[in-house]
Amino acid sequence: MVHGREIAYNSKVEGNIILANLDASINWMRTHSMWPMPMGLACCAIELMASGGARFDIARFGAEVMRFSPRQSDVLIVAGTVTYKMALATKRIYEQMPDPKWVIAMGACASSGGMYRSYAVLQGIDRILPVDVYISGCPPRPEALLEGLMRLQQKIMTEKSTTRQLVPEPALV
Amino acid sequence: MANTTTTFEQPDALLRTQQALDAAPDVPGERLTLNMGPSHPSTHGVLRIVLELDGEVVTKAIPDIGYLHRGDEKIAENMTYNQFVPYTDRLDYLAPLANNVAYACAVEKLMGWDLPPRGQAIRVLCCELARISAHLLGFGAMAMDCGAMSVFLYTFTEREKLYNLFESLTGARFTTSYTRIGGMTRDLPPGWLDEVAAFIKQYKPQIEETDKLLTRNKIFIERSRDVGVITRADAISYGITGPNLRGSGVDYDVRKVRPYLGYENYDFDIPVGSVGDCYDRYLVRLEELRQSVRIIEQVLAKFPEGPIHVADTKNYLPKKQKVLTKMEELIHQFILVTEGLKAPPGEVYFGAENPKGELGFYIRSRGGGVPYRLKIRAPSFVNLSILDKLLPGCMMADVVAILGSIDFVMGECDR
Amino acid sequence: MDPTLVHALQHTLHLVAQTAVEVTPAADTAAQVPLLDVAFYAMVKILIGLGVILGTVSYTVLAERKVCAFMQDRVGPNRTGIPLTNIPMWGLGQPIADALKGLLKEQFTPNHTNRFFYILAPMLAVSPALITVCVIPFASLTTVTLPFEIPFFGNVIPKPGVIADINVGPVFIFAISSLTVYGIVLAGWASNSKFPFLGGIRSSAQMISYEVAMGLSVIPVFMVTGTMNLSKIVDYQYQHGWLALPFISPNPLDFATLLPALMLALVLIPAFFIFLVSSFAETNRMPFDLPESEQELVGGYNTEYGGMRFALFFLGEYAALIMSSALLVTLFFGGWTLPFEAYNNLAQSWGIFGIILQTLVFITKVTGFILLFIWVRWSTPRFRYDALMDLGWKVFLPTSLALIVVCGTMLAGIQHFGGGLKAGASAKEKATAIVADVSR
Amino acid sequence: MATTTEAIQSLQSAFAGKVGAAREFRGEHTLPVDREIIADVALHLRDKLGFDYLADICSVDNMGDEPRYEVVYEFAQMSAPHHLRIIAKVSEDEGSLPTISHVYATANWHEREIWDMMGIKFDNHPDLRRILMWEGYPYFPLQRDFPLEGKPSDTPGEAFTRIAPLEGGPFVTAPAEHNHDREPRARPPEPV
Repeated sequence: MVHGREIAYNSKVEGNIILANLDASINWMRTHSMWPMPMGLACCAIELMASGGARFDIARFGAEVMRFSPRQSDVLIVAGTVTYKMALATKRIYEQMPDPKWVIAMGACASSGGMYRSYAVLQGIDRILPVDVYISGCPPRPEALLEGLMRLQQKIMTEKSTTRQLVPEPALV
Repeated sequence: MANTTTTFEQPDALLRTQQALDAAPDVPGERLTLNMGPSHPSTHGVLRIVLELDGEVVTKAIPDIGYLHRGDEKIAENMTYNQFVPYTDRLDYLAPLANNVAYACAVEKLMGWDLPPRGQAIRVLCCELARISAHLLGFGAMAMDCGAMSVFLYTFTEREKLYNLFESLTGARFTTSYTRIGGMTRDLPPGWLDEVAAFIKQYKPQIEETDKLLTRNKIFIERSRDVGVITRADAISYGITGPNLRGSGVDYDVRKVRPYLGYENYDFDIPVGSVGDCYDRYLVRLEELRQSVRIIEQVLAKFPEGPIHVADTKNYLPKKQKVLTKMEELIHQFILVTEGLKAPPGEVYFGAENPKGELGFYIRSRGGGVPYRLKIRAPSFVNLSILDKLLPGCMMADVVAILGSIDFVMGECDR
Repeated sequence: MDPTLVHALQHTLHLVAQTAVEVTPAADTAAQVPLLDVAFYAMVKILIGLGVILGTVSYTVLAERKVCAFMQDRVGPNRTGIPLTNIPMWGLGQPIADALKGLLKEQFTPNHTNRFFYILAPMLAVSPALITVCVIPFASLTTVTLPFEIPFFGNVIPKPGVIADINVGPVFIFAISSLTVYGIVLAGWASNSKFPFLGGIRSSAQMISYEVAMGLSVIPVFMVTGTMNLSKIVDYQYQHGWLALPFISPNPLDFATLLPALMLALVLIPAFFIFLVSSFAETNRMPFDLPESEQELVGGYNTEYGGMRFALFFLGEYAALIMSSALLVTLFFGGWTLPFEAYNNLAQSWGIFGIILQTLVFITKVTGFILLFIWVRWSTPRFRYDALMDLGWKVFLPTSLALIVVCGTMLAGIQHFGGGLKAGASAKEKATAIVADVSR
Repeated sequence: MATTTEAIQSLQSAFAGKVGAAREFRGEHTLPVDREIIADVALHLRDKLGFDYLADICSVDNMGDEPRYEVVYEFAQMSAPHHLRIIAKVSEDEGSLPTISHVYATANWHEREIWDMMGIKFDNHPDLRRILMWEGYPYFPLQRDFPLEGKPSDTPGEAFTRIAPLEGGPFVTAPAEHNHDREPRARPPEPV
């Protein structure tokens, strides 16, 4: 990366300015074009659909392009209980998404296992995927999902878009 | 030289082709094995079907379920009866109120309780509103599977109005947990019945709109008619219930055969199909919407006054006001909450007519506040078991139409 | 490489080379335009055309999202406005964000794919639709002179309303646009994955069968107009009324021209419908979007594509949609013309500004058809594969064949019984003209 | 179309000695039968007595009792409100009973579920595979000695399980016969 390295008179400042602008513009388009991969697993999926419906309309954020192919999506919205039987499939879908990619854990079950402390339920997808935004609720209201989406937008705005985001993936627990 | 006659067997062309086909080795690669799910847009959650395709035609289908198995039955064994109510929300998450009611009724049957008329009326209202909500999503999703996206959005708009009603009734849009064993969490909020009446009034023309959008649509009919036919005998043998059974022409409805909650007092019809194809199932659902509206109108017309919960003060929570001011009630509440109600030993099975079919709870009690065994007879689980018989012979596009018309919920199927 | 492909390409190149340097034989100033100028203005027109098409594509996508939102009582994208700001601007920045995001996504090539064809397929899918732009007449062909000087080049533009005025316009379009299927089939095959494979198979069957009906259904148009040159077809429609709406002609009350036009409309309107529906099938639009049917095949042929390569498929699909609309307008709805003489001669009176105005009218007409495509997409269910093939082979093919016969009979009848009725040239003259045009 | 009491009498006479005494609770009749004759009983109920609808099959683990398992069949009629529950006991050693999936097709999946969850086998079942858990999962979760929080397992490439953390919640109540000296508490995970 250029910034932090002397090239000319004080390229540190200039480089940073250029990169900051580049960052800002790249982040701008990333935030405004987040195509979700709706991983509708359980109850939360219905609220995910509701947020695509007329009353909440996730389309306002340009995020109604629900691509069911992971290769075409940017945000993995894990909506629902991830069981152990489903866990590796979820992880595989995450792996099939091209970078840069983000994960929203929608609802209590996806975040922490929720009310299902049992032999069959993965206790939170953060045990297998790096999660960017957790949304509380069982299931979260669509407003909460939209709030989560906006928080993710804020998060992306602060990212260094020119460097590859290497999030340490949690080891399989 | 003696004449010898040799008879050559000359089978007809069709037979020859068939014989040649039979004799040919089954080349791997001729058939395509397609893994549909567990993450696929039209498997309504996490159903997985392993399809074997010959071109576009399905030759073999192996459904694989369990991707949403959360261990509800095991959890139930570790909880008091009331603690389990929230888990019933998440069975058929398109109609949580109906699940709450079915579960509460099952435990009440174990306790030998009968709800007072007002409580029953509230529950009937809950059940029928939940049925409308579930069927709306049911055929909305079926239309979407056939490609008609907008219908789904229209039905969802209606569901949002229902969510408003649920929210003012129970405090939650979706996961209502409204019933308690022997009653409800709270009485109706003031003016709620008028809201329901207003909803019903504006909703009736909406049914007709959906009717207009789909019922006579040439493409929709072509997609659903004579597709996925479940014969009457099959439907009974596979134990299919709900609109899927009635679509095949069997007029079995738990509300009529084994009435509960005073359903025998209401006047409603059971729509039945004639063929058992996807179109029939769709029509049955559409008609059930109208019948639900009819029931709701009757409930609203003579809504009873009085208590909403059972009179068994030993086992039912005291009023919150009294808990906060009186010693006995406080202790009573503490014991009830920590130990659960005192159920007698015994076993009951209670089936309720839910939107997807007969939702049954089998409860084995050894006494005390915790069920020894609680088995959920999930209609979606049973309805899906016919898939491996239903799908072969269909085309790839029919698979999604059939899945849409069976209208299953994996939360309930896998439990 | 496929010999037909090579042949088609060779033929195309030949035609383009022929027409790009060809000067209108009509007696106007065009004959004096130097070859260098012709090439220069052809280049300018190509660049402007490409720019317009690419811009239209991205805003067609936005229009689709907005119209669909409108149909479903929603708002649609409305947060994304001016880049780098939070000014919403009714979501007009959405296509910019989507396109740039796609550009900067990881270009991932799955390991199990056939790498060469996997990368080639999106290019094949997008280019045919863009190539076909060059023969669509979007304004008058009258030579205009720019009101200002251009350095190094003259300021006389020959044939400003079309990039290449070739005599086999529709055939050229069919030839090129049928190459789109290669992109889709290759995408399905090279992905080496099952859903794309099924999508590729479906699309090859679908597009090839509907091409037949599509090609046959425009033959009545050639028979009536007596030419296969798209700008001449437009001229004919200006004089005799639009083919699908015969009342819209400069003199709608002239019984002598209206009567044959009305009779011919009996043939041309069914032909128009067949052509319209086949366009839906050719562009893989609902209710015929079987190759990518989202609910069955996840994403169909493009399931394994992400980032910019997927965006290229998207681009190709919408470019094809725009081209189909443009072709529909040109063939059946009078192209850029309106039934007013003053408007049609704007090129003479206003020069380049007249051309721009005519182009805007053309774009407006095309937009109408784009909206029709979008409207249909969000209101119908999807066909099933076998029903689709039945419709193509059992309904459209015989009907369009019958229409050709009926049309020929009618033309002969009109010529025989109403020699005075100005139904265009005689059938024999027309046939000779077509043959001469094609063989040139 | 026999009523429930008629059906009980008919069964008792047809399978004399192998059918126990019927009991009634909350208007429901329960009839214990020997496990070997369950398929014949099902056939009899469907063909002779008109119980065309098998609502459910459930399994109960009475750990500590002998025989350990019970399989509970809910027979009903589609056209009349009659309902009969048949119970067959299976001991841990025998561990299997005849399938009735050839009589009622719906039993196929129910029996698979019982095998999956409780570990009771069904003889001659056409396709006795795990249904809710995956092939290779080593435990039967609904057995009483299987803890709620699960046990770790690993089927490489397919799935894995870990122990769910139960300390600090959820506050689940341990089931017991005597429940006066009991209050909600966290159950620490058992050492594996």
